[in-house]
Amino acid sequence: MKRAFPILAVLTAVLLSYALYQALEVAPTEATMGDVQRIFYYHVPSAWTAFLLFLTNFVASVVYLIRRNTKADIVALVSAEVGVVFCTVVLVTGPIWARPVWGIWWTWDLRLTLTLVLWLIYVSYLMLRRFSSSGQTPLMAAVLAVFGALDVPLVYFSIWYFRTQHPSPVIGGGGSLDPRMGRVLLINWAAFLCFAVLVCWSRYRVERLQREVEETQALEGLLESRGAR
Amino acid sequence: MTTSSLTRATLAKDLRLEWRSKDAINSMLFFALLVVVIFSFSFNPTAEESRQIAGGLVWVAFLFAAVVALNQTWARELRNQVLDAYRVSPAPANSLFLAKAFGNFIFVAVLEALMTPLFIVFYNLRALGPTWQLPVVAALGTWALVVNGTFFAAMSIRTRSREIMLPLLLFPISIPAVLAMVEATSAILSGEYSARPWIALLATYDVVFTTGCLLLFETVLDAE
Amino acid sequence: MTTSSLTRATLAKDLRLEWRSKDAINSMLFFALLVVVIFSFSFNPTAEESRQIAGGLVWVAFLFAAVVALNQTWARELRNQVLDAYRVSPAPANSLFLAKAFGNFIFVAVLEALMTPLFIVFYNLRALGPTWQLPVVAALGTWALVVNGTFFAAMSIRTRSREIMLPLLLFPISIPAVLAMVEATSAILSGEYSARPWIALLATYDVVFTTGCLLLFETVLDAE
Amino acid sequence: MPPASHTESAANVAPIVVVTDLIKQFGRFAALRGVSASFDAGRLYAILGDNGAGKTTLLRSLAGLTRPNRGTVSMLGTSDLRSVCHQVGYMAHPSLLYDEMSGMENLRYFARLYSIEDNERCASVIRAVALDPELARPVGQYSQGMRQRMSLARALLNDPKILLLDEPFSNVDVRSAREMVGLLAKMRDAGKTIFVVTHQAALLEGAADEFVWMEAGKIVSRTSSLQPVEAR
Amino acid sequence: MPPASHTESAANVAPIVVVTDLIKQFGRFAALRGVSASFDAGRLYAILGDNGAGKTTLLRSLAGLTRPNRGTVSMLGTSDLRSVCHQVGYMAHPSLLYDEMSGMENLRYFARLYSIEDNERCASVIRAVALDPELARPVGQYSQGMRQRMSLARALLNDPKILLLDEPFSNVDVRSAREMVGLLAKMRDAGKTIFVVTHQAALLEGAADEFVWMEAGKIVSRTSSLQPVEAR
Ligand code: HEM
Ligand SMILES: Nc1ncnc2c1ncn2[C@@H]1O[C@H](COP(=O)(O)OP(=O)(O)OP(=O)(O)O)[C@@H](O)[C@H]1O
Ligand SMILES: Nc1ncnc2c1ncn2[C@@H]1O[C@H](COP(=O)(O)OP(=O)(O)OP(=O)(O)O)[C@@H](O)[C@H]1O
Ligand SMILES: [Mg+2]
Ligand SMILES: [Mg+2]
Repeated sequence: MKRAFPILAVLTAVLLSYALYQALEVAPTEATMGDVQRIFYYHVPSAWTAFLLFLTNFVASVVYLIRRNTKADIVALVSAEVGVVFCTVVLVTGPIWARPVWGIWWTWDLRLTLTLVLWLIYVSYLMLRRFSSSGQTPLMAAVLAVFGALDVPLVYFSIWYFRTQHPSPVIGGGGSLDPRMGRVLLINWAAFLCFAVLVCWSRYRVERLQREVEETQALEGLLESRGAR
Repeated sequence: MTTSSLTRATLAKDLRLEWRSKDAINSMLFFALLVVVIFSFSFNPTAEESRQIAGGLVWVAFLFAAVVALNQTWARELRNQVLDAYRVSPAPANSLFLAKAFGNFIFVAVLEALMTPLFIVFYNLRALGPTWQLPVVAALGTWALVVNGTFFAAMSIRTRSREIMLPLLLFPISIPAVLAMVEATSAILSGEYSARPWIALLATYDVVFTTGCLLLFETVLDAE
Repeated sequence: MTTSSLTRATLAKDLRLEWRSKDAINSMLFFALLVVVIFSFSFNPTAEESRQIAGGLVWVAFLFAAVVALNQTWARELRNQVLDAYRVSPAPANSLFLAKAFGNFIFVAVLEALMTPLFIVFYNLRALGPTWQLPVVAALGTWALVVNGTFFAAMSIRTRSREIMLPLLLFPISIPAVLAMVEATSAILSGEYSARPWIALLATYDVVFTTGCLLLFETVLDAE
Repeated sequence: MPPASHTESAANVAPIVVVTDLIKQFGRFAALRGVSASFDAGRLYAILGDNGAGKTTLLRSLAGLTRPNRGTVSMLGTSDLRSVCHQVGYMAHPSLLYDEMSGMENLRYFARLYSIEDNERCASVIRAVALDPELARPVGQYSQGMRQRMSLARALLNDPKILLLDEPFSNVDVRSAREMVGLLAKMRDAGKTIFVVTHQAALLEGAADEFVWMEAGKIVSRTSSLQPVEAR
Repeated sequence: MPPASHTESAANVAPIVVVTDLIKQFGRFAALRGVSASFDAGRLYAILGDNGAGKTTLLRSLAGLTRPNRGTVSMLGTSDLRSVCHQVGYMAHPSLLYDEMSGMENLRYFARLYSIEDNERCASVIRAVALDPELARPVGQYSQGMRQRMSLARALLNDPKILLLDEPFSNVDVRSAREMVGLLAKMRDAGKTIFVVTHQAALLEGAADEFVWMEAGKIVSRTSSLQPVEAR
């Protein structure tokens, strides 16, 4: 296991640079949108990675609720953290792309809104973890994660209705994808996924170490043994 | 003793105490009145425009008033740590939850009953769609706000700066419900399209989250 | 020690408790974002009508933020009866009042500063009148909300039985301020008429009620 | 500890409360650092120790209010504390009462939580702690000592087998405290197991069967009389 | 009462605290029913009595927190209590501390209310009650007894001439309570006037100059030693 970490690190570095090269040089320039379209290779893999991480968070939270297993809690925490980062990337690259292509920064389109709501839910999840003062933070967080997951399909349907009633201006994409673009997209996704796993893994190790240190400090009374002298 | 009779006992106790002190209802009422007045000042309603926006207006007022009430839900149980007395007793957690949720439902419903005539007068509202659907939407929507609100209020009492924590937890999860409430109300008021899909969505939301709350409340209550 | 330096000490204490870390500012930012998002779900920002009532919308959002803040103003002083420690000390009552009012003002002002850009983006707002007057109106209006709110919140913790009077009391008193805030904002946004008389009214209101509160607060505090 | 060959009744053979290796951590501070002990039925235990020794934390763990990070608590033969909670009474530092209701109203409400429909039971526990069941004043206006007694009344409401009392005598006047001790001794004689955390150990001299001394999150000694250790 | 011809210093000639015919009514119930007494400077008074006797109400009237319905309170020669409040220290049942701040932060804030700029003063009163000024934990996480001491520290902060303490020893462990009594006695010897409401009168035996017995809202007797009345 210990050996696997540096191997993964090297693999990620290689994949990322290869993917960058592919995205900027190899992939064909899109006919109507031009070079701006290359943001696509970051936009879409980020979205997929974020969704995958949120799914991981949900599974880990359920496991925690059933087993009360610290490892599951740490997995839930780090996947939410990294997921929010990738989701933010989507929310930033999207408008950057939208401005030149659609002429507006934002529209209440289904996919956009869903992404925004997901981001809101998981930011509130992280806030709860931050603010929770009790020793039961993991429990509360797991409960909130389950609620968030229950909410996602409902959000999807509500916005779907909403949109059919008030159709929004322009929706790009659709149509068929050039197979060369598809290949580059997959390479980028693989690279992002490796990167996400790498970050999660190191966060996981740090978090576990921190908790162990805290426990030993408490038991040995390293800081101070008693309040009253 | 069954859950339902315990729920009734707790609810009766809460209503009695609230009736004596009138904490929550006062701040809610005040807030809601101000909202109505602000809107009536800021917007010279011609009937057509007001009807399009009234659904949103009414529900935003209710949502925020509900947050004010929900924030106080557990305050009484925290003073003198009475909650611990509940936790050491064999009474099921869910009957406490239901009592609190029903209590909040009653508060918010009373508030709505008081404010609706005001809105109708100020905005000269008249439903062009099927009017009988309005109370259904109101009941389903209020329950949607209240059931999650009660639950998250119970979670936020375990956190620092709990007053601001409640909206932070509640709003993201409530987005589909708010959307459904607003759209259903607008649909009924304007009569342009059917409110049924929105009502179905609200009902689904209520069922899903009521189940979720009942399943998980014990866990939240027993966290210290 | 002078009143002002004591006010500063109390204010610093409150701010420290509120803002132990950057958490608070993060949570306020997030809160502001949520409020704006909820508003845009409730009032479709692309609709022309929403933009017309934007002045009212903004003030409702601010009012909500203010209510969240005001509700917890005195809660901290009541736990463990810390207020008694203040009352037995030689510190003047008004410095406590001013500290609380300033604290609330800062809280609400920060939220306003965070929410305004969001509103501008989502509702595509642009002032047609003199823009520089907007911050003036915001500051005066916020102070009007906050100074009375702080005072009445203090009263409500002291009086038990007369509480039912509170909203009824505060409500008529606040109406001129609310009217002035909304009208001034609409005037500036639309550029159709001058906001000056409204600003003058707001300023007068602020002066009158700040004086009134300062004169009467000691009485309120010392009532047991 | 008495030898296990103490065959009066089946209940008395096995210890009624067993804690093993309890650890409770608050952030970077451990309030309990490995507490192991077993307690027999029908005895009155006084739990003593300096401020911050972890007495309250131990009691809360027994009541199931605090979940220890490690270790187990078993009461009445089961470690599912929830299933035996109707046999346990708990009294804490704070009153666990609604300030806005009168004593009787409070108890009537709590009685329903224990499925007790009988108002006479509420009145009788109030009388047992020497208060007046008719007192209409809300509990928030009681004097400190009256509130303390009403809180004890709440803990006695369900006629529990195991009583966990956190400083029941603090703020209570001497005469009433003696009466309370008498009441507790009588209850012990009726077969209940009682844990009393207190700083007024002298009050329990003669009444308590065993004194349990805690220090820095551990039980450091258990003695059957007060003298030897108090002299330290 | 000692004769007034007790001419040590000017301050000692006139009584430092005089209450005349104090009546305090809560609705239909009178907590104080005509209390008249005078207390001399530089003495330690223990105020004893059953629960609900009115001790806390009396102390709150002296502190100016409760306005009596009838009668007057005069302290340090004036009946404008507000004007002498910087010479009075008051410790209550509740801690009067912010749970969210550490002990030192609390005291630093209260020091400013008394125009004390000196942080060393705060640290020294914390040390005087045997706590650690460096303790970063918020007061809400202190154990009950630690909180009680911190509360005493707050009352001592402004180095008051008159100290009003409401049950300072409750929840404090025996050893520390003895230390506290020692501290109070030392302060009395330094010329302070101290009123201690307590139910643990035995702790003050030897230290208190006078025991003031209250019953049902009245002072029923004042004795210089504990024995004669405790036997009743
Ligand atoms: C403004 C903010 C935007 C957000 C939040 C956003 C969000 C997302 C998300 C979450 C996905 C992945 C979901 C899926 O695969 O079904 C996605 C995919 C995609 N986005 Fe965006 N997007 C934004 C703007 C844009 C713009 C301006 C364009 C181009 C005109 C665009 C084009 C695409 C395309 C082509 C895909 C992949 C299509 C597919 O797999 O179905 N997006 N976007
Ligand atoms: N919620 C908490 N968070 C952090 N520390 C805590 C918490 N509760 C208790 N502690 C700490 O744990 C230690 C033990 O506390 P506990 O209340 O059990 O002591 P105790 O023996 O009951 O003392 P006392 O006699 O003063 O009541 C104390 O140092 C206290 O500060
Ligand atoms: N705010 C109040 N409203 C109504 N009655 C009150 C109020 N405060 C105190 N009392 C009543 O006044 C009486 C005296 O109360 P006080 O707190 O002075 O007693 P005490 O001598 O301090 O008792 P203890 O030793 O229990 O603290 C009690 O019967 C109490 O119920
Ligand atoms: Mg304790
Ligand atoms: Mg008292």
